[in-house]
Amino acid sequence: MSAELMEGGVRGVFLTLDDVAAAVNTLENEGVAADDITVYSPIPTPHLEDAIDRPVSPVRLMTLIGGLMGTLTGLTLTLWTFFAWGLQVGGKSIASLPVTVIIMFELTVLLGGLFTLAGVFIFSRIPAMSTKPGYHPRFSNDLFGVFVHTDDDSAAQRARSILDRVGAEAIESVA
Amino acid sequence: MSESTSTVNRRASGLAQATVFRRVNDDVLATLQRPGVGWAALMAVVLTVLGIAIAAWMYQIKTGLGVAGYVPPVMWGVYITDFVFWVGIAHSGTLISAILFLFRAQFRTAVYRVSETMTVFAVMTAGLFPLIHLGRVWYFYYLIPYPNERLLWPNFRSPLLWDFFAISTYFTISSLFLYLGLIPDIAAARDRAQPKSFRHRLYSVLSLGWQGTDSQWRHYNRAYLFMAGLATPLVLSVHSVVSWDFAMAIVPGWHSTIFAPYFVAGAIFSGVAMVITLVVPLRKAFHLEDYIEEYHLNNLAKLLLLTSLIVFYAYLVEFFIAWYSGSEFEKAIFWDRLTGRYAWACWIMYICNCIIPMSLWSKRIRTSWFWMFVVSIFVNIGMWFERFSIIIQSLAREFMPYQWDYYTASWVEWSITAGSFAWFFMWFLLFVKFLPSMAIAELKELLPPKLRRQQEELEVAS
Amino acid sequence: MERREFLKLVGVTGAGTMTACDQKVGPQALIPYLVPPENVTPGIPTWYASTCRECPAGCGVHVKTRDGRVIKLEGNPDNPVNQGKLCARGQMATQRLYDPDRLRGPRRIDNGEQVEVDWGAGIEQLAEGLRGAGIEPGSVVLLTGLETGTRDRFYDEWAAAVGAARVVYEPFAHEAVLEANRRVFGRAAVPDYDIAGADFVISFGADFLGTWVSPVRYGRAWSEMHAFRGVESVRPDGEGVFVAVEPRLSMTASNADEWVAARPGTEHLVALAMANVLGAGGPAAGWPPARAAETTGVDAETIEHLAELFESKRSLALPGGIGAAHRGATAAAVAVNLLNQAGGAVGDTVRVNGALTGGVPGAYRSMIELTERMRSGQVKALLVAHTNPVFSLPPGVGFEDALDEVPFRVSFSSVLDETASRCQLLLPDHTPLESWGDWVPEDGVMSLIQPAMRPVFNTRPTPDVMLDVGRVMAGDGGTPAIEAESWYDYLRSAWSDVAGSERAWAEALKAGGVWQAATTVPTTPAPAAADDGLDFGPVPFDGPEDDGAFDLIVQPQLAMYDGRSANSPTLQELADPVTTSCWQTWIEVHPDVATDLGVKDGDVVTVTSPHGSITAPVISYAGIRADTVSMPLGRGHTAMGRFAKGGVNPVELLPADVEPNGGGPIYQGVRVTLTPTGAWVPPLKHQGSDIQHDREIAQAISMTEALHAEPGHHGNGHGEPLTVERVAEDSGAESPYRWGMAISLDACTGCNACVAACAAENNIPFVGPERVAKSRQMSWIRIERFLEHEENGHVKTRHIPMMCQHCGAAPCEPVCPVYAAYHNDEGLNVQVYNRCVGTRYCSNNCPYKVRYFNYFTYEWPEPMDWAINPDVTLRQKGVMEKCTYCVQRINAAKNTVRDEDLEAVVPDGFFQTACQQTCPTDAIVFGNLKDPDSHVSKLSRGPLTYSVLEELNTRPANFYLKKVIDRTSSDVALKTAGSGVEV
Amino acid sequence: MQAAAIRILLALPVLAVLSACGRAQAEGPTQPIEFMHNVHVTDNEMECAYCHFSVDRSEEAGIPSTETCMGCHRFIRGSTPEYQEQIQLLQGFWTDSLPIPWVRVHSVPEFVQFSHKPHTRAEVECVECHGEVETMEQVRQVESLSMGWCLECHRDEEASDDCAVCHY
Repeated sequence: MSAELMEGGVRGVFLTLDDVAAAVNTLENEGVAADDITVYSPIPTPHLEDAIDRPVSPVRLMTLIGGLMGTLTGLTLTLWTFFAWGLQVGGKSIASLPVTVIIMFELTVLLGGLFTLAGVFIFSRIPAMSTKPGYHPRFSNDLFGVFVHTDDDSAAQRARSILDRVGAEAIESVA
Repeated sequence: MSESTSTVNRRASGLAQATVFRRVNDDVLATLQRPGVGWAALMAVVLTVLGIAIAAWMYQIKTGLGVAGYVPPVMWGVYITDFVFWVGIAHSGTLISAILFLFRAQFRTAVYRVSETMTVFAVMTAGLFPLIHLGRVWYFYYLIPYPNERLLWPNFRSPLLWDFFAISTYFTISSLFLYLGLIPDIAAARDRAQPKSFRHRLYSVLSLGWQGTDSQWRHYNRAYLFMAGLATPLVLSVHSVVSWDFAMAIVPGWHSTIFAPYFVAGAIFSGVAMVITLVVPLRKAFHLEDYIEEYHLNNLAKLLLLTSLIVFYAYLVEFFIAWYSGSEFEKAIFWDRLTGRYAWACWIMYICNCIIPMSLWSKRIRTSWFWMFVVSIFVNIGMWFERFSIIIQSLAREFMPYQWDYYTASWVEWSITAGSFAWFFMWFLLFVKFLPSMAIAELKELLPPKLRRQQEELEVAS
Repeated sequence: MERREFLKLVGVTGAGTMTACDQKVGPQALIPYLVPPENVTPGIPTWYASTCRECPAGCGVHVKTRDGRVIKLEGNPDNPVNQGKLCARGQMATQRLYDPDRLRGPRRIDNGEQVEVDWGAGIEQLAEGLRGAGIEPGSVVLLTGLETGTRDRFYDEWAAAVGAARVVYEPFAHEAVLEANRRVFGRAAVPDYDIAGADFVISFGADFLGTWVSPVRYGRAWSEMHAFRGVESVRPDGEGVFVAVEPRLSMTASNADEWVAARPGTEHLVALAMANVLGAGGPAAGWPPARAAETTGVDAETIEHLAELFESKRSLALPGGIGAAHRGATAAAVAVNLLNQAGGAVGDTVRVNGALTGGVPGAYRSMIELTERMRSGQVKALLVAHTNPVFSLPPGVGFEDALDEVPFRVSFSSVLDETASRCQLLLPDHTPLESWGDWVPEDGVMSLIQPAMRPVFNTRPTPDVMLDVGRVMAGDGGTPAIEAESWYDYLRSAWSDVAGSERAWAEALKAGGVWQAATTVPTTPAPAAADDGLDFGPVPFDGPEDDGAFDLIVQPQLAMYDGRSANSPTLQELADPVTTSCWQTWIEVHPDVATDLGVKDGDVVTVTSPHGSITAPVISYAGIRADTVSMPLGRGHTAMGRFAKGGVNPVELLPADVEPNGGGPIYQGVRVTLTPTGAWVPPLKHQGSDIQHDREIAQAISMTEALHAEPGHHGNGHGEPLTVERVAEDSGAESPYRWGMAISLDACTGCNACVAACAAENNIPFVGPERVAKSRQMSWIRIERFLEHEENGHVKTRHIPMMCQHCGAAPCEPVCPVYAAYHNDEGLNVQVYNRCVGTRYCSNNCPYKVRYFNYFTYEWPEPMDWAINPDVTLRQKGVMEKCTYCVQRINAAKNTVRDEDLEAVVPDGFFQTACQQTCPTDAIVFGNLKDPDSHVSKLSRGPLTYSVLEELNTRPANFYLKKVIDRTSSDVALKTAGSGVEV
Repeated sequence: MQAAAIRILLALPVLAVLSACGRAQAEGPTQPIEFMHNVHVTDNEMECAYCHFSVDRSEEAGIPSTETCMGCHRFIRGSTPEYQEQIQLLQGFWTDSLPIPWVRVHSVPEFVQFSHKPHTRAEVECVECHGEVETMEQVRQVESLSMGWCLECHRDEEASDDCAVCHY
């Protein structure tokens, strides 16, 4: 269960990705569950992934499945239609393999691509109707944010203190 | 003490970065301000031309393909020329964005959004021509493999069907790739737009509620990587398939194994040229001088020069093979290409594609916005005529001397050709006004030199 | 008659003919017969034997009708004249039947306005006019075209009865030949030339394969004499040699082994000189080869060589044709007769018995006289039938103006031609396909004409009209001049002695006529007096003598003949065998001359003769002497219909004077100057490049090699030669058929009959000049004609019929994205029109370029669409089409044999494709390559076999048999104009 | 222009499939005379080929000539007023010597070269394609007559499935 689904918590605002990484690591060391932490970033975060170890995205699996399905569809579609009505053209054999390869390739790429995108949608929970309270418009602009989901005030307090300690620019609780 | 200073420094640099980030958002999203008179005027022109073209097409459908200039044995004319031309344009887009992404080429960031959109719109344009050139377009669905009451399927042996698959795949993938890249930037646009305003609603929908959380970025980065991975072979394959429309035929002048690489190179060549043609005015119009700089231009120019050389080489090889093959028909075709009734088209192509680009050896020209614009225009023209002379000249003097003849395009073909440009620019104009034409997030990730310098200055200042 | 009326009477079932043009599915009218006609089953063709009247040759035809409509003509195999073959014009007779511009009923013309009248009124007015014309002899003139047999007799009788003088006029009446024969053989007829029997045929300008006397019969005969197929040749010895002596390489000359390009008007001197060599006296004595050489431009040893050939072989010399009708035409024809006599041909290859009734003695002179009488007001009433003098007479004759002097003018023409439009009363006759009649093409052959369908319009047989007039004039109680109920009764009684009984009559109708051995006609040879008053010297031409001027040859054009066919769009679009141009009147000039004048094909020049001046586009042609230019007759109509408008009429350049001895016209007798106008029009040439560019499309082999060549396909050096057996593999293993063709280039004369037949059979549309200008003509089969320039300056022609090759490995098939083109079990390359989406990729990929695209939805003007063959789908715009090997006939044949036995295989020769069926020289043979004994297999296994563009390995099913050149006997180089004789 | 646009719309595959399958009719067209096959075939036990005379000889099944109808209806005036009315219509056509403008019920597109003969020779029963006409008061099309429909039968019966059998 990723944090975005839950309301309520504390949000710390940061200036750089390094600060964010530091913050996240400290939080986790202090025993905050990884699932309760959400980072908001205006830029792609390949480094962050390494900084705060997170599992590799399963999207690649989707790509694989899609690709394979494509290959298979290509093969069956061409071969099957060849035999559905064996019309002879150009003195060639009814079924011609080089042709199937081309169609297979195209469909591999097509389905592969579609599945990949589907993957992104599914795993990163989009399309979403609205942004979550933890989010702030400036997170798409110039600032980074770390949102810690908290169930009760004590937890909130702890999060605040940690965020403060790692030098958040601003800390506010979100309901 | 020291520790505190270091924190101070880090904070300073952080603040500096934030300022620059803000600036990026401001500058890029500024392009989305409400359209000015110039934009409207352009749009008006474009729509008029498009209107004429649509009328012409309707007339052609009603009356019959005879209103085009076809003169047997030239059964393919300007329409297919346009088709190949636009598919070619469509190429460098994905090349720049996908391949250069995989190669981690930095200069890509500033221009890849433009080239990707160019790709998508160019494919949208190219895709129309196979329909326009059909004798009975109202039966185009015979090409689609779907279970039907005739129990009859399309013929997968036909290069035209490969085309059908290649082009539609290419269109889907490049659109998705473009859109994927757009999502975070649309989110940025959303967050800036007036709440409850039309644009806000529009962007909210388009951004799919993107928030840039760590997990979103995680999947996003993966997906982007794989999309790039898929797109790269696709780019190369699509124009190869297009080239097979010709190479698979026995027509002398078409039937050649070099066509696939030759066409791909040509496609990238024309594509890069078109990118330049688009970027130069865009940069001026939207004051993006700080983002698109000489070194971008220089790199593009180098790419142009390289591909020009490859294309040049391909031309020479064609002649060599024609001579080496010993086939009378091949020899005759290429001799005629140089000296025959269509020689003018052939020479235009040599001058525009081989001679003029040689000027790019000079850095002065490579880094001159004006000259690069001029050169790119010439290359576009040259590449159009390359397709023209390959397709039409080869057909005009095929195997049977009895049938030799001379084709000239009719007003219908010319207006539809003009219309195709209108169609392309219509979409492009819409795009620059409604979607960020540079990749905000990635610009921030890898700041262009100018802004990096600015950031450093800011740090020092504090 | 209105279409609806027509339906009422005949009825039409099925979507075939009714909704041929639209493809919509849904409710349509379904009109049954009121009373079913005898032996007519809807959907099954009914055939009527009749006679073709497109020219005086009178070939026998079988008329194919479907649902009461004539849809095609085919030669009647039993008829001795054409033996089942037909020429292009015969094939297109349907377009004259269904001519949309035909007169749809009787008309009166009041000061230029056409007023419809009913037949009663029309006949009244005619009778009135005749009464008014008075009775002094010659005040009434009945002017008809050439008629033979019963109709001829009827006209004479009727004319006599109403006190009218009868004048017969035919533009191509062979006056000179008739006169010469009268002088030499004592009979004014075209003798029975035994071309087939001769070993050596030399023609002095006679276009006997194209337009002269009886082209189809001569074509067949020529092929028997000359066509060498290696196997199954009529003359396996290959001894047949044919030499043409004429200034222009006409279609006929283009099939000669040697073309001797004598100066215009001097051809006969070659004949005389030859006779001289053979020791003939009389006029020949004065013309030793040396002297002839100077005048003719043909060197002496050539003449001597020809003479030797003529003597050593069984020979035949043919006298000048229409194009050679000059002021010395009679002398020329006599000279040829003398040659025949000297060479012992007379009575052997030249037989006066069984002569052809192809001509009219002194026809032209009689027109001059008639014009004179008209001008002097002696003619009070002029009745014109089946001839169009206003168009075909030189304006100098003044016939048209003289018409004004004739108070009462009546036309029986079925079209509103130039002459008819100058008449006051139009009483249109049926076309031959709608009427009764007969024709006597030669002694002993009586060919019947019977109506194959109800009249399309409200027309009436002229003889019936005349009978009615007779009754009217006789008044109540009076006895009409000719006592016959109707024209049919008259005909019937005329035939009483030949086919009296109903049975015999029925037999005759079924057979298409009665053929008897030619009755011996007494002839009185008077060779001594033959040359009385003849000047055998070179012929005078009007006009400037200087080098800037050219001798003009005005010759009949194959498709147009004398101009009667000009309103047939398909014939208009037919490629001229010589220039491949169409739809216009061009002027042929030698390439060097074109260069001197600085003109290219299509540049319009003003052609000026002492008698007139017209403009025409230039077409440069290496097959004409550099001091000569040539124009085709038959186009340039000012009336007659929408399709006849194109071109100009070269008779405007011709002198009015009469050839003094024969009384014929002067088609060759003026010198003209050419002045470029600066204008350009599309040359409308079907052919792109006139030469082969060494592509070995039309191949040839010397007779010496041909005689010793090993049987079988020799290939082209690359890979395994394409044998019949290999091609036979290109069809379903279990299928008994692999359809294919063997086409003999040595037999093909380029007459284009196949093209017309194909158009008629397969509903191939005409596209019109503006589209021919864009090479969009649709002919599924075409005759490619290539000029071969030899080192010694000779120009030789090769004709090759080109149509879909039904390749075993067809490049057109795999590229079609929707399987519209594919290869079926019987080896056919099938094109499925309704599947075609029109990518035109197949056409790009067809190396033979035999696929044709429908750029528009082409339609025939009502009622021409009645000739549509319901067995062949009409093609919509955006669809590719091509030769199908007449798949409709293949399917019909298979259905027929299956009636007896479902397993039965169609036997060889059970049916023919349209092109094969009509080919006068049997150049095209179609059949089953899987049957080793089939005619096609045998021919294709012969020694001359090759495949076009074999190196592409398309495995074509069309085998071609090489043209055979360098006949053993003609090895001495004959001096021809070739390119650029100094003038 | 408009027509063309509409054409393109119609060309959408979905519609194509529908239009193909939609050819079978709920009720046939109204004929100039309310000819009742059921009366003739079922009640009076007439053979199809009596009126459709050329069905086994020609591609056309043949529409009876008015004379054929009159052969019986000179004498048969009809048992009920309705029948009489219709038969008088027929006699009207006959006396005015006008052809009866029947409305075609079954038709294939013009590019299909269909022939009855081979089918009757192969002993295909009329009902297999025309439905139970003998029970119909007003003849209607019961089968789709689509290409797939033809093909399936051809393949089941091992008749040829070569395109050139019907399309040329």
